[in-house]
Amino acid sequence: MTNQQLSENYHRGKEVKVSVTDLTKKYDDLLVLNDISFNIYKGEFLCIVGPTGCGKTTFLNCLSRFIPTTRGDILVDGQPADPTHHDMAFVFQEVSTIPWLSVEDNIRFGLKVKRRPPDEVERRTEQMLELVGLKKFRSYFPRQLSASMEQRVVIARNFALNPDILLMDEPYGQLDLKLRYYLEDELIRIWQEIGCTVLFITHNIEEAVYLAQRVLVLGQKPATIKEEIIVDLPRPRNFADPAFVKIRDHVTDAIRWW
Amino acid sequence: MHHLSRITFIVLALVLTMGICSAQAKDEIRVSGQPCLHGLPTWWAIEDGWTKDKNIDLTYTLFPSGAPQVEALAADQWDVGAMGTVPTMMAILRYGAKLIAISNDESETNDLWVRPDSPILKTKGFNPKYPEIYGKPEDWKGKKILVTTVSTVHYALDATLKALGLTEKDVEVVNIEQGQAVTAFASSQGDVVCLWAPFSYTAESKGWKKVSSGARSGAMIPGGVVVRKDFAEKHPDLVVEWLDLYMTALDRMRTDKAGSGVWLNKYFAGYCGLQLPESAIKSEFELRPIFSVEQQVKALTAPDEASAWMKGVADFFAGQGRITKADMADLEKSNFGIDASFMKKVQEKRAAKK
Amino acid sequence: MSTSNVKIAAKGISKSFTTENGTIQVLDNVSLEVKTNEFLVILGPGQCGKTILLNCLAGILPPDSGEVILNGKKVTEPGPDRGVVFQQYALFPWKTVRDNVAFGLAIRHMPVKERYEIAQKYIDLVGLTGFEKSYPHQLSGGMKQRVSIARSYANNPEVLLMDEPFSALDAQTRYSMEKELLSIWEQEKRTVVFITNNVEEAIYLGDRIVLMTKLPGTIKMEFPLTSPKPRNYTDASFLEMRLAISEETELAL
Amino acid sequence: MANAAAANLKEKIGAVFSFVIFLALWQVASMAVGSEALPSPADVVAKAQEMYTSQIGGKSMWMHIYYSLRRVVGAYLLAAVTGIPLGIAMGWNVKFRKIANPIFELLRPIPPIAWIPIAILWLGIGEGPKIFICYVGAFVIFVMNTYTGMRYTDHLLIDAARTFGATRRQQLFNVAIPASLPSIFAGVQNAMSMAWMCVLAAELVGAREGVGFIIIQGMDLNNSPMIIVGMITIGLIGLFLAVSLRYLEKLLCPWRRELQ
Amino acid sequence: MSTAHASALEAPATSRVKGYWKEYNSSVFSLLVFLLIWELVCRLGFISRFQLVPPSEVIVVMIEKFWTAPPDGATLFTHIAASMTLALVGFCAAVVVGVPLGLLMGWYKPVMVLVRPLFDAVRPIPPIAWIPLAILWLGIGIEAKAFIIWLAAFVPCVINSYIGIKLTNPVLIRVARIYGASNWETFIKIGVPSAVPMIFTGLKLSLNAAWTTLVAAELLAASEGLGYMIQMGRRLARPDIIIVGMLTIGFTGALMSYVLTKIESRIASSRRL
Repeated sequence: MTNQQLSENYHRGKEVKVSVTDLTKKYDDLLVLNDISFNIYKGEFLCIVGPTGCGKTTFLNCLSRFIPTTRGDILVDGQPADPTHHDMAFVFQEVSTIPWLSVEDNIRFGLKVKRRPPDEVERRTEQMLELVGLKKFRSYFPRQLSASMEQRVVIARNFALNPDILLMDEPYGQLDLKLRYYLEDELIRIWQEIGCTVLFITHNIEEAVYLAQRVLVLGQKPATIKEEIIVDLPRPRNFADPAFVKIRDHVTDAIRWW
Repeated sequence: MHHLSRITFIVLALVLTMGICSAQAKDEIRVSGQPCLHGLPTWWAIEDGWTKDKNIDLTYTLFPSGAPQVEALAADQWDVGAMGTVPTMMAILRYGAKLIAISNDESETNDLWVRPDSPILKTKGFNPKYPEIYGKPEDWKGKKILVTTVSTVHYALDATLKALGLTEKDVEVVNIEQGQAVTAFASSQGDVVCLWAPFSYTAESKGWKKVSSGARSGAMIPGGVVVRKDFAEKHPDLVVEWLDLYMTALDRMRTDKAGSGVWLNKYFAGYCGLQLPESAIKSEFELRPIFSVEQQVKALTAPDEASAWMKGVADFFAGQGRITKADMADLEKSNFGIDASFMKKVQEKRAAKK
Repeated sequence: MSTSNVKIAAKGISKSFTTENGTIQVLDNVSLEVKTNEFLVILGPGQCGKTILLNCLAGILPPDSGEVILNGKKVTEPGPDRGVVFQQYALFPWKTVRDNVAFGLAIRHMPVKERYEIAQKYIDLVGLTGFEKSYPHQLSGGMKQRVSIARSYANNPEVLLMDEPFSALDAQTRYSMEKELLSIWEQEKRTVVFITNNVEEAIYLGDRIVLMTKLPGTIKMEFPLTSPKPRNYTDASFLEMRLAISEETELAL
Repeated sequence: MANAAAANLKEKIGAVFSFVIFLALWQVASMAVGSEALPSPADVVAKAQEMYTSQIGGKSMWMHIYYSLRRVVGAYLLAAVTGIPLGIAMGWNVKFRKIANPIFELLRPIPPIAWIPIAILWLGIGEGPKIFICYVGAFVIFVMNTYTGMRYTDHLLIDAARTFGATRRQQLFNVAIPASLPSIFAGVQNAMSMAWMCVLAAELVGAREGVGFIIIQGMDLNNSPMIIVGMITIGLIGLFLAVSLRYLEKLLCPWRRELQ
Repeated sequence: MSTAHASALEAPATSRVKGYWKEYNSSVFSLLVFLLIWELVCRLGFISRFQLVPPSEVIVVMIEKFWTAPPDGATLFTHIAASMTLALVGFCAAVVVGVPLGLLMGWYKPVMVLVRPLFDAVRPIPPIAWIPLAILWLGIGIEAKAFIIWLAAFVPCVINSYIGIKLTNPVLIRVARIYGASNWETFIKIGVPSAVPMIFTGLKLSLNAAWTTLVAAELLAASEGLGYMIQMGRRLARPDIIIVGMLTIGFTGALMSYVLTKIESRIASSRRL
């Protein structure tokens, strides 16, 4: 199959979850995002890669309404995106466990803010502790945990909400290789189990190709979408597989940022 | 090495300068005083040049109140000075100072004031022995009284309460400094305020009424003129010389009230920074009896005068638990530090001149 | 290998620390040799005592037992013959770039003119020309680390000890710094001991990789790397080596 | 950049606005409680004009300010000259620290104002005790901040210097002291406000000149506008001292990011 | 590793008691030498005993003062209790007002724009300069003194709460916002807890300022308290009473900050910060 065909096949008959049209963001005179348009489908795992400082984070901030857009719309289920209405979850690049809350209270945090009934809060928290394997550490505080455990707490906190959309901003950037492999596999497992829509932003091409069903390549300032690549490799994927390396090299060429 | 020698040089230079400064031709007498009538004589002597043809050199240090003045005595900062009864007694008791003269009788200028609407003003002379004290004991009971504790006004207050058959337990005593007492009383704090001059003049100008005083309640409050123990022993002649000057000023105050008033005004306004109305200056001389050399000698030697007055104050302190029995015994043993010898010499000197 | 070729060597180094929670054995009988102008990478997970090992090599920390030999002589103190590049840069915030780079020379009381000439050479080498008068806080992380590298180089050490120098940098800067470090090293060869927890970085830079275990730190394995530099991240041999090494590391959860 | 300017302008307008509200409230309050207890802003301005053009206690207002400043600055410099070296020695030399610290810790918690009686006992009246009180206040802060700065010097910097073969002396002068400068400068600011407070306390307790005397004079004369003018003068001088020190710090520590 | 590194350098402790002794023996020694010199200076007459009382006498007077009221009118405990009450009233009032104000200033821009200029304008006026106005407005009871102390303690409370909440990790704010938390909810759930360590530093500074100002406050209209005790010592020319008063102020102040530090570390350890 050619790329063209692959792409057409991929897009056919998919339900749009998030639609981004003509998204533009200017800081004073500095144009950061320029006319970005794309869709994210329901239940899709989409990766966005691009060089550092290309506006990836600005884009996510627009999506989650932390900052107003200059122009363009972001619609979730046909309505303007708004964290108070839509079930969004966000895993940040920086560790974002809340230091004064224990592991279980961290997981409860989102549920409580969303004013879920107490029995549901407890049920979901237990489920999540089980899912990320932190039952034994439920009363620990973030300071007592390793980096990977903290990241798992954050993931559990977000999945506890059963979010429609999970946004992840370079969550594994600072972790070492083996741990990253482990958490990537875990993410895929949870995603497959729960079936939410994931938007994963990374600078690591290998990671993007390993995780995504589809990769969007962002170009250098101001950010625009340079290319879309469908990754149709079976899971679990293998880094050394020549087909994998081929896609990886393809994405690398598309970016050309070093 | 280079640095060291430079430092040595500086130190040497400093030592030399200090040496030159201290080696004066005239004998220096360091005098202390307060912004008060009894502070005037020395300042007057200096300003008016009374020491020009004398072989002494006066330096004058002003203290805001008795406590720092006595503290400075401990620091060896002055030789002779005039102050209130309480600091005088402390200087005698703690530092062995000598009481060599009575600057004035302050009994009337340590007084108690109320606002014009006070019920205390309704009656006068409840105790016929003290006809000038206002109020019945019931009127005084439970009143909040602003007073600088451990001071001469406190003594006057104590005597007033006694005259009415009351004790401090019957009223509410609040300790406060004089200036703050005026401010507080002006903003409707407390029922009675105990002040000494010149603060009493502010009270008068505000229309407050005097209800008692040391004099009215039979408490004799003499202003003390004291000399440091060491100085008295080492330079008795200098003490006499200065005391002579002091008495000269007191004599003028007794005889020429108008002329002295001009100087007192200068002293208050120009030196102490106190702006007082003319009436207050006049009151200063009217309310404060001043003793002549002869009266002084008598007061210092007669058993029922200075020593009795000082004992009255000491008893008050002992009653309050401020001084111990041992302290009291010390005071009595030294006859309250009273030393009439200097005043007698002044008397002799003056007699010889005539 | 012949011993005469050995520049710096650790012999049976052990080190432990006493804390409130008892004694922690950090290094257990670690021995290694680094040849002249060799680029040795010590790879290990976080908290495996590799920084402590480097501090022992530098002479900053005395080992409990064992010794460090430099040019056949025992090391007891830090010295200008061993330059250290720290993870947190350790630049002097009150000195300009130029004065930072010239620090080691100033310590030796070299005349200012000469000092600045040498400093300039290394500032140029690390590509910071034009930033001589900037203060560290005005620089990005990558630039700071360049200053740190220049500072070590300017002192002309025989051995360069680098303690996870790029781990605080973002990914893109990290890649370019790795590339740049290689080119600097090619231009001015030094004996380098480079510490990292990043497998790719290790394979990209090293002549030889020494893999350490978790606490107590011991040397688990050695991987000689023979392929020519600069290496390609997606080369089959690169990926193979990466797999081989990561198979040997433990998963730190 | 335009945004920043707009934000700046907004802040300025806010500041003016809040002062206007404050003055209005003041005016209303003074009308409510009477000018005896709280003089109106206009009263205070009139009084200020009078005070700055005439003499109080035989000296002009400027002389009073000069006297207070002289005491503060003298004590402050003395405290800096003695306190900073002591802090450095305590922070650098373990033996010296163990000897000096307990004595310092014994005396440190005693508030400077509590030293007033002892100061007079030792130094008598006059400038001595006033300077001493300010000195005590500033000295403690200088020592504490220098000491803290020295003790929390990033050990990495010392290690870095050692790897270049710096001697112990070079480590002290080329690394530890410059690295402690920010902390010392924090002390420089605090010590000044402490000294300024202490001079007031000393002057309140007994002085014939200085800004503290102005306030006491206002109280003795029962003149509340005078008190308020005195307070405002004190505040302005305090502010002036703080601002000039901040400027000095900017000048001397150009490498500090927070200041720019 | 760096913590292990530092603590290893600081305390090469073997057994606990022995370690403490080793750590503190020179300190104890230096204090003893200090007291000895003090004693000798007085005994040998280098300083007149009117100016400084030897430590042995100070200790005797201090012990006596535990149960005897004369000459200053109250026992040491009464004075301590009076001063502590005063300081704590002022301090607590400052905390209750200052901390929320600082937090609100740090979180809500309009509050900051309105309050900051006034705060900055009032701040350079030392609290003791307010004494005359305090008497004028609040009289001579505990209110005026508490007000002076309140002023002193208020400033660090505001500043530290303000800085504390300004330093809130922005990521945590975003975490709350992404879950749809309102601004107020984010303030309560994220801003306030994350400011706690800084607030505690502020409380310590605040308590220190309160205690420092205490003596000045007690100079006005007090009939008991440690400041009054010193004042009486002056009027009665009793240097021993003055020094006992000073030392008691020092000890009590140190004790109070120690207690606060303990409370802080208790809270911090329960939160494992």
